[in-house]
Amino acid sequence: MSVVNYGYAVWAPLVWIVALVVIGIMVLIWRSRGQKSYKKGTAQTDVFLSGTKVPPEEQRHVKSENIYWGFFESLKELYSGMMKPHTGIVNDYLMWFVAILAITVVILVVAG
Amino acid sequence: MLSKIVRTVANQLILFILVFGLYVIAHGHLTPGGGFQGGAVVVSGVVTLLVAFSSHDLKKSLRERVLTIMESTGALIFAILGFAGLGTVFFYNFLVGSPIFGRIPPTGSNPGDFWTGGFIPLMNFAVGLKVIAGLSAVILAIALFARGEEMEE
Amino acid sequence: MDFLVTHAPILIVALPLVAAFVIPLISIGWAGDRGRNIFSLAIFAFIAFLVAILVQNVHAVGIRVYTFGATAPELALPHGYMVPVRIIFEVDGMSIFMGLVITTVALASLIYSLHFMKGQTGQARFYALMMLLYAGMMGLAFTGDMFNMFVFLEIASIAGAALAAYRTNMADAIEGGFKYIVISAVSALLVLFAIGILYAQYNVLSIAAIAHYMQYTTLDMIALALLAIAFVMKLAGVPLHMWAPDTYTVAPAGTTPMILAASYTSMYALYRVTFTLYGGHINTTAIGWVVIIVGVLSMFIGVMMAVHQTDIKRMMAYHAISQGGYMLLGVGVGLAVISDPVALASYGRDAMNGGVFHIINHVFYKALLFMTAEAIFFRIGTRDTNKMGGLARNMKWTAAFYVIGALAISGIPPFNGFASKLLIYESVLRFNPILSVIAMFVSLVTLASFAKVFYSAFTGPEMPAYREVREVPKSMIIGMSILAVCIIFFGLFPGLVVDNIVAPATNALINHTAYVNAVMGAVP
Amino acid sequence: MEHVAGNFPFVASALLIGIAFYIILFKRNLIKLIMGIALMSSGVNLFIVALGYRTGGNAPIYTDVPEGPMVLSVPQALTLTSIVINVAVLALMLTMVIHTYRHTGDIDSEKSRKLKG
Amino acid sequence: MRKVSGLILLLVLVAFLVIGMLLIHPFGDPSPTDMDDYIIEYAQNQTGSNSVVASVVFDYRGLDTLGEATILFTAVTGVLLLLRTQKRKEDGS
Repeated sequence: MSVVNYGYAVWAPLVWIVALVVIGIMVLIWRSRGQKSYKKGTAQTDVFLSGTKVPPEEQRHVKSENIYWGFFESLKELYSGMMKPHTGIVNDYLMWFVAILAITVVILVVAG
Repeated sequence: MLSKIVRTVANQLILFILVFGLYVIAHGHLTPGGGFQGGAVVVSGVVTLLVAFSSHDLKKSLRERVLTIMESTGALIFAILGFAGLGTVFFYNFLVGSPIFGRIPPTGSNPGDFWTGGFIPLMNFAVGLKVIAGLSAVILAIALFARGEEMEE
Repeated sequence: MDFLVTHAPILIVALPLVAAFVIPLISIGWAGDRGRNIFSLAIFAFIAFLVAILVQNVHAVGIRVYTFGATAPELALPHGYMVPVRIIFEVDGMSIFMGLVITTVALASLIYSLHFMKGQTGQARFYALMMLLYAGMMGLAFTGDMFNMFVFLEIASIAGAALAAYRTNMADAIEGGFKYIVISAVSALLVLFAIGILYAQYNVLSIAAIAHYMQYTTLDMIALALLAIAFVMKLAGVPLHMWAPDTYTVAPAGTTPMILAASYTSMYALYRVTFTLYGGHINTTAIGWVVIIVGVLSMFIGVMMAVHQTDIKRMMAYHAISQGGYMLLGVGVGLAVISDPVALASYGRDAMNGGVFHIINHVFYKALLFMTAEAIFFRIGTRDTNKMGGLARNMKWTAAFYVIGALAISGIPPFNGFASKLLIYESVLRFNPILSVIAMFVSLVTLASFAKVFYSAFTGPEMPAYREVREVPKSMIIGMSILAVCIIFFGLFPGLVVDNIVAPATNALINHTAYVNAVMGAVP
Repeated sequence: MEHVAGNFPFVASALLIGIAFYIILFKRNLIKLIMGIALMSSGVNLFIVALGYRTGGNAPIYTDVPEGPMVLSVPQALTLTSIVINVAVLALMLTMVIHTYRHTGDIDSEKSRKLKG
Repeated sequence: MRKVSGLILLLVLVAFLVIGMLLIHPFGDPSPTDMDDYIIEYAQNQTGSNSVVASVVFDYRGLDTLGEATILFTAVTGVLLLLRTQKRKEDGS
């Protein structure tokens, strides 16, 4: 009952969860056999910014508008074009409505 | 607050407006009109008072609590009249043939009998009450808010 | 019990109305706030019970017809007469599916609002309007009469707009509500115009009767365009989506999921019009492709706009648009191949299953996400993700619910989003691989944008301003956990849901003649 | 297409809706926007109530009605319902416009805009 | 540019609406009229009301009127909610 059948694909979540648990256990075992020389609190765990002074914790948090900066930078044209219709003016919303309505009427009456 | 002439005329006029509105509500099942129309007529009388006197004076007599109770009561009567037909079907006209408002008029053109219509006259009254309370509450609230005041509880 | 089964369709719609009429009375009267909350909860519990009864009954005996004012509920046609005269409720698989969705979300929203509204002004009218919004949506889902559909659409629109503008001390709240009421009024007026056109030709108002007499003349084409575009506007499909972020962003917490559900009720109305009212007349391939194109545009533009946002609720609103595209894509594929039995049997039905199953999944996890966003707003008083940080330290439950919702919306197994999205991927892949690839890409970007918000809001060092932030009150956690449990259950047992709830809805959409014959069966 | 002159009321309602759309699209003043919506609602109401007219028909009320056909009664009921609905919508819209003016000091739909993008 | 394109599309829409209006049954001669004929014929006996419109509004299409009254109630509730007094009352639920 927990299985969805399509034409040729099958999705069984419980089986998937069992597999996930097994893989997780294997990963944990493998991880526990890592090198033992790693110690907390020593210089091994300090932040190293190529010699420059490390800022305090509060300023180390990356603001959300800086995340994916390169993505937005490379897609600047797309976003400038996509922001253009998104004027928050209610008249423009209704203008889109009328435009789509007219096009649909033409398609349905003339073509359909 | 307009001039004394306007206030006096409005004082005299409101009675006739009320009578006409109640007539329209009461005869909704015989003549053109009904709950909504008659209620709108009565509310026009309220608007007359609002123009003649100021909303500041009117808000002492029309309190928000009273109007809310009136409107909810009207809506409840309407809905309960619908529920009362649940013996057969929702909105079944269960009053036809009963002593109150139950008479059946002769088919075709007739002078009209007040005690007909099943639950339609009662629904007219309920809707009229609801429209009077609701629309006057809206108008008074907007008029008071435009003056920077608020309705009294 | 038998009485309840017989009259369940109208009781489900009429009891919230009576509750809405009563709530102002009892809250200015003896009861006070506590009594009013208990009353609302009791009414909702009873209505949920009635909905459960009706689900059983509809799946057992098929389409339920309820005629108002007749001498018997099943008496749709007067004796020896060939057209339905009175208003008819017609409840089939699709209607009861929408009813199930709306009821669950409304229950969760009500429980969530109990603490959220504490101490606010105008609570009585707030709960009355929530009842009215629920009643409008259920009526829209159950009705079998065109004009009645318009009336319930208006009820839902007005109540939703008034609720969206609830925070009158904020200018943007008023603006969002105003945009919602304006676009609702214009689209509802055009729906009424189309109803007038249909009435002028066939002189009936019941959906089944119009579908029975339909001849698909030029006037019918114009009416179809008016109805379809008006409903697309209401369900916020690109390029008519721009009101949705403004409205969803400003609406208070308990009401945002219900406004979302209202837009999917408009989607139900769109399906009802295209599948049932015009069923068998329209060129299904062309209309199906139009629906597919609208769906793909909604998916892509919605998600690309969402990554860009910094307001957390606005980001979720754009994701709501993009997820609506999945539903339109799935059902559009089904509509495009509905006239081809082989393709329909091989993948069309699966595509429609996915599209319909995605409605309930999306409403659940998007409601959960909106509630977590409002929980953050409830505690720190801002929606700007730039100002957030390290909230998971103090708001563990909220963070956990956010993770569940984010994983579900981005289609990570074993949550419910994956179940429906996999149905859509698989079936659309056989229809047209490119569409399936686009869908997978959109779901990738969805994961990226939610990961961004999770990183910036919940993780990271503890902000000095938010040291004192506490976890949200109990009732809000309970409201969120209801939805979270539903999400996990639907994710773990998708086969159960698809076979018992979704498949009847899809069948009701595919063979529209059953809907017509339930009323017009006696008519040659 | 054969009865152009006869269908003038329907054409008039369609033109009313067109004028209302022009106002809604091109007038930035919110009050004018609401007036446009009211105009559109009157156009739709005119269309629906004109659908039910019979030439030389009486009002469908049997109280002392003269002989002759009766005009259709359902369109009149629908028009009554839609009029009340539009009154309700307009009241809510005007309230929101008053609030907008309170908050932003402007009822221009572009200058009073806070949400965009 | 925006104005011009919008105006052109609006004119196209209105043109199609007008053409559609010309295709409706001639004004003053509706057909078919089955539902209304039934109502006009039987309204007096079934509801006992002389006014056929009142019997349609409250009996045949009573649910529409209930919804209409509900819409009025909704609008009044919404207006009074938006124009409410902002003084917080401190009786928590």
